[in-house]
Amino acid sequence: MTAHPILDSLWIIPLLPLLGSATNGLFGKNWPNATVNTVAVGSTGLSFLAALEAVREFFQLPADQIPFVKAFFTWIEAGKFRAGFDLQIDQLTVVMLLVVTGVGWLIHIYSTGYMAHEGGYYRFFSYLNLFMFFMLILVLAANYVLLFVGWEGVGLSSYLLIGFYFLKKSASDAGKKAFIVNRIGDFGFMLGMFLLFRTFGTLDFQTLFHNVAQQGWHREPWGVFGTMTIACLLLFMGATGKSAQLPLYVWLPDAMEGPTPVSALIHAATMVTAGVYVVARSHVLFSLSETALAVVAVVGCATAFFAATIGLVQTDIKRVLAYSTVSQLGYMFLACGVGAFSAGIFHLMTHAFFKALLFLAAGSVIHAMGGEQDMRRMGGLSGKIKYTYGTMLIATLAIAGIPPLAGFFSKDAILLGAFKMEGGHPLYAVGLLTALLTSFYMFRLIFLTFHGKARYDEHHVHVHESPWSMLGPLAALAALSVIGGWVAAPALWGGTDFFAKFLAPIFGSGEGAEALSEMAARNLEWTLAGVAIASALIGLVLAWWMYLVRPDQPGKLAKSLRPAYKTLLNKYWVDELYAAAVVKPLLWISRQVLWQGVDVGIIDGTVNGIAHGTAGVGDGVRYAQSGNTRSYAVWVVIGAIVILSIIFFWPGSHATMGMVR
Amino acid sequence: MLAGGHLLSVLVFFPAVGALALLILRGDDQVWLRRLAMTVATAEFILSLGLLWQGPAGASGYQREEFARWIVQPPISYHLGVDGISLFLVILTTFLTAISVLASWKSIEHRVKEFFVMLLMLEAGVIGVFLSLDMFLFFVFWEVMLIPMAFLIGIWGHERRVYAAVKFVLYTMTGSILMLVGIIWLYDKTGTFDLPAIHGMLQSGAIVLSPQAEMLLFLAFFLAFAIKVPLFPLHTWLPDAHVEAPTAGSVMLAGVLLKLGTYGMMRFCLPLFPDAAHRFAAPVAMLAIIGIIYGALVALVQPNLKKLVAYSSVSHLGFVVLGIFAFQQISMQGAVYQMLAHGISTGALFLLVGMLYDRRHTFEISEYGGLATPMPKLAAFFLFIALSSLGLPLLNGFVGEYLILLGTYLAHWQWSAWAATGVILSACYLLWSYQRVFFGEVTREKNKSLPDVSRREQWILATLSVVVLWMGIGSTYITRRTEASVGHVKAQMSRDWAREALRSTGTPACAAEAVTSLNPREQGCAPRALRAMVDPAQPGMAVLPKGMR
Amino acid sequence: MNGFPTTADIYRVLPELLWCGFGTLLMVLQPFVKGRKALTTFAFAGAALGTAATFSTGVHGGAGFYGLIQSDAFSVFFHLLIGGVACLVVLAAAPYLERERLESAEFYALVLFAAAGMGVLASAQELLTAFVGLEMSSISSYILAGYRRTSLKSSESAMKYFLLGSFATAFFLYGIALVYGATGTTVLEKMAGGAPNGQAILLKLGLSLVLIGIGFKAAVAPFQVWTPDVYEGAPTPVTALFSAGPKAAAFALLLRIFVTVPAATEFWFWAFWALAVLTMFAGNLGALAQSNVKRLLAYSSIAHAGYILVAFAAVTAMTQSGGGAGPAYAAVLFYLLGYALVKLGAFTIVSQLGGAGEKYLSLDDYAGLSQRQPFAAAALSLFLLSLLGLPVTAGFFGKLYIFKAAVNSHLIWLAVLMAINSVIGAYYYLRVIVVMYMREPAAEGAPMPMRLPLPVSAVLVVTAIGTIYFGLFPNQVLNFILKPNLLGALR
Amino acid sequence: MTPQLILFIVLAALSVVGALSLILQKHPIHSALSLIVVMVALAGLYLLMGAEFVAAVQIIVYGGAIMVLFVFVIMLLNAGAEEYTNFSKLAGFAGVPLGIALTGFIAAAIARSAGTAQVSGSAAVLAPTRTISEMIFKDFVYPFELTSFLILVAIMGAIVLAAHKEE
Amino acid sequence: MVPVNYYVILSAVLFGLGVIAFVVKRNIISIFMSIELMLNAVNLAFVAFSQGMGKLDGQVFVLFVIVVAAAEAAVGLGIIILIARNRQSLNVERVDLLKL
Repeated sequence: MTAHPILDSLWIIPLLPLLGSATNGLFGKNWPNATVNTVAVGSTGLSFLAALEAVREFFQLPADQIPFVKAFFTWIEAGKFRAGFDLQIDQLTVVMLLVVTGVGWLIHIYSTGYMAHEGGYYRFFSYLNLFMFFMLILVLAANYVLLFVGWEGVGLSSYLLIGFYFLKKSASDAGKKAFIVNRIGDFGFMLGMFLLFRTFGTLDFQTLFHNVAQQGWHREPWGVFGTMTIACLLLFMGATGKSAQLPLYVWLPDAMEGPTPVSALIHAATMVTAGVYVVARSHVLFSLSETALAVVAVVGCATAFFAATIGLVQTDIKRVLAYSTVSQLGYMFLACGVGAFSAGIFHLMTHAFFKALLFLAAGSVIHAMGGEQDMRRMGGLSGKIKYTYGTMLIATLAIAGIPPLAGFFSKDAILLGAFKMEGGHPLYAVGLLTALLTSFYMFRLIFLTFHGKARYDEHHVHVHESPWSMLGPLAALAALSVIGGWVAAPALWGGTDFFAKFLAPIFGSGEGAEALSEMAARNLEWTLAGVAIASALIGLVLAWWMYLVRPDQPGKLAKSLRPAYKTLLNKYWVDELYAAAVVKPLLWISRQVLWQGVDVGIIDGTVNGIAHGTAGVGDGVRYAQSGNTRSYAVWVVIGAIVILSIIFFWPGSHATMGMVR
Repeated sequence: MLAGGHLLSVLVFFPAVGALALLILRGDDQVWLRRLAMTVATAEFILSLGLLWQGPAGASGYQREEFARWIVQPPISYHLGVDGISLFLVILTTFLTAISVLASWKSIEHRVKEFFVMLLMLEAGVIGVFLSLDMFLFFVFWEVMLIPMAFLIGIWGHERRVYAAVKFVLYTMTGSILMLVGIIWLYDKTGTFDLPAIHGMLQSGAIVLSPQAEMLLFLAFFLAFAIKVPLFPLHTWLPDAHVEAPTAGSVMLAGVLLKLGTYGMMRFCLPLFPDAAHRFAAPVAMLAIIGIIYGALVALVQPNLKKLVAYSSVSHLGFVVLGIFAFQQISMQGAVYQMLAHGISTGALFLLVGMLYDRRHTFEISEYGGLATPMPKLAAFFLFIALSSLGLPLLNGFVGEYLILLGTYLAHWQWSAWAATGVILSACYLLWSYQRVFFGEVTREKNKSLPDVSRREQWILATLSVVVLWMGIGSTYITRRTEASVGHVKAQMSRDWAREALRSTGTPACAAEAVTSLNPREQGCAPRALRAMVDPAQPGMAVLPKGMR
Repeated sequence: MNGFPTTADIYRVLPELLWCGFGTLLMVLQPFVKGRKALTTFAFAGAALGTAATFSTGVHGGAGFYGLIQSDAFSVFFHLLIGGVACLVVLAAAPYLERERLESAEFYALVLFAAAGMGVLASAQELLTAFVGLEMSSISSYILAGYRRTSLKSSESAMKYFLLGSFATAFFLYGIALVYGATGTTVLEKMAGGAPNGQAILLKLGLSLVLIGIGFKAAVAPFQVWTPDVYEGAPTPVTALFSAGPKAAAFALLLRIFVTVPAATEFWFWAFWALAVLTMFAGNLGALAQSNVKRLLAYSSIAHAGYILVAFAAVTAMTQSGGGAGPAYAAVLFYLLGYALVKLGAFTIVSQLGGAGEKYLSLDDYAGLSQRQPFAAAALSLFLLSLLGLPVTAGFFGKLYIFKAAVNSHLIWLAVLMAINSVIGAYYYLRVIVVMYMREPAAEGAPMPMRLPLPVSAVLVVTAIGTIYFGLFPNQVLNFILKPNLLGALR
Repeated sequence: MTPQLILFIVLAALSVVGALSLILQKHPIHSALSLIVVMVALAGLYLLMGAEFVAAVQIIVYGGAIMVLFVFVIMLLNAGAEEYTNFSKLAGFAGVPLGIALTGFIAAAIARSAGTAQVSGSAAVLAPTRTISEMIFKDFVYPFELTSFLILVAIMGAIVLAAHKEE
Repeated sequence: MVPVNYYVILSAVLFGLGVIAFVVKRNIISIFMSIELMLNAVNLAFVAFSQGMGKLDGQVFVLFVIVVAAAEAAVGLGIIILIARNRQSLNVERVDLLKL
């Protein structure tokens, strides 16, 4: 019995969900829900426990054994290329592992309640477990190829889950869209891997990063497009696809077609953060290219603001959350971009808590409203579903960045990082503005949904609180959203800045750490924190004023700035733009030019043309065959003359001609 | 050991014997016809597995050879041999034949006897092509296998079957006759038809082909293979052939026959005419890339499901050709792997399409829709196979594509970049067609009551799915066996590769590295030599790693 | 003045003598013999005996009759070939004559005489003897072509064949006259030295006219015009004879002229080049649009003459560049062998399916043959594939050797043209196969005799087996025809 | 201008004229008669060359037997004057020119050959007939025997073809 | 004394006239006669050469030619009769059932 049984058989953690998925998928069709639950929730629960155990063992490992890499078997091998089924665990992985398994497990539990009355129950859980499997592969992978497996795999499961209600065209469209947009990102990701392999001859994290250190790559300054920059940008292209950043964010809002738990798990808590994870994982490379970092920061920042603006006017409760997710992901990238990786990961974690909570709560609301998702037909629910209301309020406070909840610390850390970075002030400003917008639209959501007078007809819709299977997870996540922040609370708030220290071995001794030392920094932090809180409060007040005090204001405002409003409402017409600029032309060209034109027209045309031509000549030859003996005789004479003239008048010694040596 | 020292001959002729046995059977007794055919096919498959026990896995030469003089003048010998490249292709053939027999259990009613006879003859011919090491023998089998295939299309096909069959034969024949001229010309220069012997002479420089001659020879061979693959401008026979062919025919056609082309390129074009191969690498790769994108785009807009799959083959085979003509160990191994993977998954796709056809007698996508409701199992299988075909990791499609792209990238990043778009497009056409066929409400009355997969079909599909999964995870089992042989092919080119590199770049060190070591640091450099050779004005040196600047 | 011929001379021409003798006997016995079977047996016996007698010529190799004829491996090969053809034609014709109610005796006699004539051509070493042999085969052929007196087509084909045939013969003869004038002799070996200076041009002219005469017999474009008409009109077994026999004999003579008169090779290369290309295209293109099987096969036999000419071009090219042309001769011989087998088989089937009065010759009558006559259909497809030149058939090796000869003498472009032609050919051969296998029989499908008469099936079995056997194991034949001194050997 | 030459010119002219009239005559019978003229003229030329035997055979076999056969057949079929159809464009337009071209070709080639040998008119140079017969029965016995079979074939052919036979 | 070439050229002319006759005439019999004309031309050439070279075999050939001509005549006239009987016309141009 080895010292750390689970670490030695790390594969057990991802394998459990896979088994669950297989079992449900193959045999679950005729099983009662209870059985399916046991399998699904059981398997994920077990893998959660396994993860906890693994983490416990991890903490006992001596520093020199970290990261702990375990090679299981070689998956692909050709020439000098080897991609193994190697799992590794280090601080970063630990964070992700806990988030994924924990939140995932909670959401499984929640789903048992939420999906209880849906068809294809077993199918749903099979997919959900499958997702868990791939997500765990993603975070545990010890090389880019295996990571890519998880990467594509989660894409697949999201495709399946978004299209879960496959009878609805919109659903299957959304699924397809998600997969294909992700593929576009993966295109870049693959090329990035290729370039890395070509440069360093390996794709294993440890060896690769080690080689980077070995070969002493100097940091490529801004504007230089060296190998490193290009590799990083290509990887980041993948990240933008997976984590719904500009310009590939379009799939995420549509992904809300899927069941709410899915939105919570995949499209808020875990999968969409994979991009951030990859960037953080490859920080060694990124930090060697200022350009790449800058791009990441700018894109993240822009996305954060952009999505937030759209979020302002959405009326579908889930879509608001979707855009907020996009926006928050932007934050994380901003963090990575400014080099505050640990802050990014920290926000990733907290966001997982409160955003999952938001979605689940929203789900509970929808559940209560009998499937209604439009906030304009809600209102005044606070009294009827107190429990849901409570949890959701906590989550909102958290995301809006009201201390001392989780969101505050993470967001504060990011803004701090942005501010500190040289030339980062514009980023900081935009970030701050975004924070204001965030708190505004979040509270808008709260007020529209739970306050004011009921805007739905009470006879048909009889609002009811959700079952405990759903409320339990809410409670758990609420708790996490409250206390989750303190693991990273800087000394400033009497915390130990544990998180940054914990991740220090990976990201280098954290940004915050040395900043603590002197006074100026401390004052700066105070001010920044104050500003942040202020902006959050402004947003809150604004929302309160517009939607509770003067409910007619929004309408007026919308009228007064109609164009802006329309633009936001239609999400800047990006989807339409893509359709008009890419999809339609592509289809047209393929159909009219390539298929009908080249294939049928030119190529087959030529071939058939030759055939017909030959046949035509054949007819000609036949007509020499007039059946008239006299003409035959003439033919013979002609032949005689031809032969004689060839033989007599052909120049020189002939045989040498017409030969190819 | 199975069948003593003559396993190869047994493999080649056992199906033919089975076919003769079938001929003896009474034509109307269909049950026994089917059973006998199935027995023969299965036995053949099991026999072919015997190859795996041969020799040291991936011994660079031929693991197992058989030799006998056949014709005195010109000296033509009966020379069979199997190496890592042909090994799995043979197994693939036997496997798919067995599957096809099973697949046409019900769907073939009239002239059952002839059908299975043709199928088995086809198998014999194809295996012969894969195993023969005597060019002449190779050509003989190459032509022989043509006829049964034409009959399969022409007799048991659909409406325009005759047109398709004739088109198929004429296309192939055009190429193969020129190849015959090439073979004879080569014989005229070397005095033998024996492939290893000719390799030896060319390697040792005993025979030196004039550039012009080598170019013509290369083209003569390449054209035949390119038509078979089919490479971009020569592909138009494929859609017709596929759409008209019966399911089993399509399976064999896509699964095995197309591979003959790529196999031929690896076996003949590259080792025999390295210089010409290098000279033509760029144009060929261009065609391959065009094929990848073009095939995918055309597939995207096909209203006919089977045609869609056919064009997807064009796209996938483009990857293989690209991998071969990147001249990288990795990419070439990827190419070999992709051949196998494509054989399985596209074969499976055709089976599925055939099953739909059996139920509704149409290939029009618009006729379907919402089939997931009446036939969930079929839908599940279809999705699984489609995913493997679009190269999802852990399924067979991924390994090949990834290796090809990776290897190609080492040599020519632009090629790889262009080709990689095919990965996006494949997702587009497969998922879109899948959505149109299986998702949504059932629109047509007829489709409401379609039966789900029968037990037999379920077994077929399950088997294939298992293989798909296994190939996706246990790829090393195959790649380790192909590695040495591929390396051998590459080694046979390297000599000239080095010369070319020297001539073009004049950086001996780099060129030498290019040949000797496969270390990726130099990997980047050899291609530069190569690229400089192909077209000196190649952009994109910027991304070359520092190590080389 | 020489002494009288020796018995060895008699042995050397034994086959011809036997054939002529049996021919005469047939005519003499005819009134007394009742029943066709006996006549058939007798004729077959005669043909077979003559073929067997080739052995004696082999034993007594060398020049005979003061160098008028030459018996060597070459002539042996052709005697065997021609004799075999005669035997098979006799067999194939038996049921046909019965069906058409035509006299057997004369028919067989004529076949035997024709065979004798061809035999003379194959071994003739002197032009006038060759001429007599040629006339012997031709005149018998004219008669055979018109053998179905009552049929318009038959008589017409006889007329055309006769008129044009004698027209060409006149050219041939005039050529001989000029050659004689140039060299003072008609014995090929004596011409080997070429003509005295000043007369060279006469020799050139004479040989060209000779070539024209032979080209006509061998259906070489542009002298091929008669072929389709005559082949279509003549009774099908006769067509079989035409396509197999005279062509072989004519090419034999041509070849012999080449080998023994080097003067000939010098200036004929381009003539052959052009004729080959012309003939291939004329045949294949003409065949494309044919709907009458007999006619289609006629065109195809033109095309094949073209392929053989490719080998001749190779011969000339090689003998020019001093290389041994042996393989090229071998190509011609082997090709003729495979070709004769195949054409015999094919026409036999056609004659069988033609039905009384040769009603069913159009392609549509063959629709769905595979169901009604599986054996015949299979055999016919085998023959067609052999004509197409697919492996494991004799036709393939024939084509292969010609390709090889062409490539050996660096006539790559000629080879490529030949390749293109093979593809064109593939199209119409496949058309027949497609019709037989892939088209359902017409509703009022031509009534087919459900079982083939014994002699016919015998012919088919022999030809089919031969086609495959020589396609798999050409060795013996090759060993035989690849003798370093194929001509003038056995001396 | 030796008498032989004059005689030659006369006979040559006669033969050519005969040949031309063979072409120009509409009625087969006239053509036949003009052909006979040609043959007689040729016989004369043979005599001029001193080949009496051949000349005799020419007159007897050709003039006598073959041409009589022709005339007989013409009578039998009482063939009228030929109708001048012109179905064959090729022959109609190209026939004569091409024929002339061919003639010119051959004649030119012969003229260019250095055949300066003189034909001695005196028949006494060699006693041909005996020698001829010896050659026929010794040197050329084989073709000679073959011709006998040839005749046989011809006879049979004539019978087979012309024989009335109603079934 | 007449040079051989005169005779040979004359034969060439006659041969050519024969060819022309063959092409020009419509009546089968006449056409056949033109063939005979060509054969005669050949004979003339043979005799001329043989006399020119003082070799006799040329004249032997002439005899063979004549014999063969006779044989041809028999068969040919037989065929002509056949044609005349089958279709009441001797016009060669009307005998074109077999074509294309």
